[in-house]
Amino acid sequence: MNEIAWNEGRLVQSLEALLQAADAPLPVSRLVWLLAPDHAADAARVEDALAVLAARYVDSAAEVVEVASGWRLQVRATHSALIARLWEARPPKLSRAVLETLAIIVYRQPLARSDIEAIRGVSVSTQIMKTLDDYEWIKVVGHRDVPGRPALYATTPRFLDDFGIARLADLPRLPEIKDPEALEAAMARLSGPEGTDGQG
Amino acid sequence: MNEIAWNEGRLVQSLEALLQAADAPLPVSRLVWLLAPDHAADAARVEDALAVLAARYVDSAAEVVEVASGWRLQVRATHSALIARLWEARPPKLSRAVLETLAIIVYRQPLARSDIEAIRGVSVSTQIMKTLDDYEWIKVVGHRDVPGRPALYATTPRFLDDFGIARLADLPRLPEIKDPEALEAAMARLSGPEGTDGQG
Amino acid sequence: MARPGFWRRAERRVVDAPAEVDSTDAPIRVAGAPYETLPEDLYIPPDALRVFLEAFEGPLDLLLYLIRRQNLDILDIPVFRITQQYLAYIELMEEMAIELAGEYLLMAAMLAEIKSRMLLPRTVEQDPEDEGDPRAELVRRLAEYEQFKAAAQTLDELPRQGRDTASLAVALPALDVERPRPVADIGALLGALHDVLARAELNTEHVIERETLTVREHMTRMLERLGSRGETRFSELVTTSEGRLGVVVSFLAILELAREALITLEQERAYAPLTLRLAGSR
Repeated sequence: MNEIAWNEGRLVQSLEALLQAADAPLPVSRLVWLLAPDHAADAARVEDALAVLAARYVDSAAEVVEVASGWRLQVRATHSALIARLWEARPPKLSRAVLETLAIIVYRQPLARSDIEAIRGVSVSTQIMKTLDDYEWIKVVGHRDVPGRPALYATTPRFLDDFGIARLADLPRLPEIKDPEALEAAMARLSGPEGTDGQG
Repeated sequence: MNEIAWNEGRLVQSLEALLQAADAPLPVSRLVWLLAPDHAADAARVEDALAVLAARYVDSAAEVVEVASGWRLQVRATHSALIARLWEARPPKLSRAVLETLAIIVYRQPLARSDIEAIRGVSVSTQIMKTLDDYEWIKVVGHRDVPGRPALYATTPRFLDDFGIARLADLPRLPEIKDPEALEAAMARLSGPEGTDGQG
Repeated sequence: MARPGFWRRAERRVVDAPAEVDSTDAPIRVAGAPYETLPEDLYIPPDALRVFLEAFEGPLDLLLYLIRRQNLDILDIPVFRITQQYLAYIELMEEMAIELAGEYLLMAAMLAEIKSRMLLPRTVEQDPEDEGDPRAELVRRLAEYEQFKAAAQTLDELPRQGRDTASLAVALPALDVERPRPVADIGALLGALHDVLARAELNTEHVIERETLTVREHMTRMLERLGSRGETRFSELVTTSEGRLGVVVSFLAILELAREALITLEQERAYAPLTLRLAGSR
């Protein structure tokens, strides 16, 4: 075995050890720093080694993924039912209210609680905001400069991590309100003469 | 590929997923039970599959080992210097959610996760309980005899040590906590010169 | 009409969701028959209506349901009919003295206004620019809400760490360094509890009872001891070294454990020793 290949193999195994031991995603810059004493590794080499490692995990129960705050190893979703049996308590299901509020924050951030209420048509309870805050999925990023200085919310890197995505742009797009022209036509029809309303 | 080999492969991967996710060693009997819904696996088959898995991990940073209380995956000792660098960091900060959950367990122990949720008014994530368990501040002391047999949590001696309290009874009473002034007085009493708590 | 697949999928789910509501038969009969012609003897349990209402996230959600139930497009809403149906629900709920959230009443008022304006003959000289049709604003809000309702479902379907994927918990080799532990600040802990108590008092009557910590501590200790043995005698759990107060506290702890169904108490005959057993351990 030549030395380069041997070094490469060692680097991949060191990376694997770090990802196995870490309890949070590790960014490439941190990996480079952690490996420095043993490996002359720069970001490019680490990224190459991560690709090798990911390929090696193809047949494993775990997978190497990149999320917002770095790289991590995770047990594949195909095993979720099995893993759930390990834990006594299943993770609590998110209520529709929590999910809708989160979705609005995701796609409209930064925004105030009153903006969320305007879209949902109901008041947003402190509980809902606290739940999202508990998961560390949202944070206050500022205050709107109006009386009362309401807090403006946005999503956190942790939200991206937990939903397994690297950046907001990777999220499915917000479904469009069909084509705007159809909406406008509908609006125009509505403000036109009555009778189009097929009342029953 | 014949069906037996395929089933064998699935069994090995399921085992791998369990060992990857479990935070404590798993005895063969528990593995058999956990796998039961998907695999007709008895102890002998599970042990065979464990051997296959161990062989597969020969080139990995981790190894499949059997310890007194069962089987687990463990990062090889050759990587210990590297892993140690991971922890050379600032002490982690406790989130508000973790502190609130811990405080409720302290004052209402023994209690189930659903009890904590009822008091906090929000769902308590598995992450929070795992954090408290990781620090060895809480432990499961029993199960409530209702459907689902939820685990009952209580604080540990380690919790008292880390927070510098001799016994739970030294903590301020609930009415004192509700009143900010009384709370301050109680805190001063707690951190006061030792030996002042001469009462049994 | 050509639509992106995503939208169509979401739409179908929107129709599916309230199907659960359909299975509670009573409220649907109300919707099927206009409220005005409701037979006198038709009894709808108020509870069923309450369940029906709880299935919705708010007035927009209820309106969307009424529209989707009839396989209509939001852009084609027969506002008059939907308004009537919505108002019928609200009136019925008020009749049944079901407390309605303010938002439902606000929407009812808005719909009532739309209805009355539509009944009025249009004056020819009315300037169409002078005020927008309130129906247009309603359609815009419904379309926007439906967007996010679909987005929420899509979010929920993404694999989530902790629910679908799991973090690895591989054991570590013996390390020279100990992991730094968080700073254990008793002040922060009690401050957090103070906040919880303040919130709990605001929200519900679910207040932590004034129970002494000593009792709770004894409960924990007893469960631990029972955990290692499965069962034990009452006398063995009571430490006489704690004095008379200790015995009383132990006794209170046992009563509390029994009340919370955490242990069972057994006695073979009168005056025989009491045996304590972990609940469900046999």
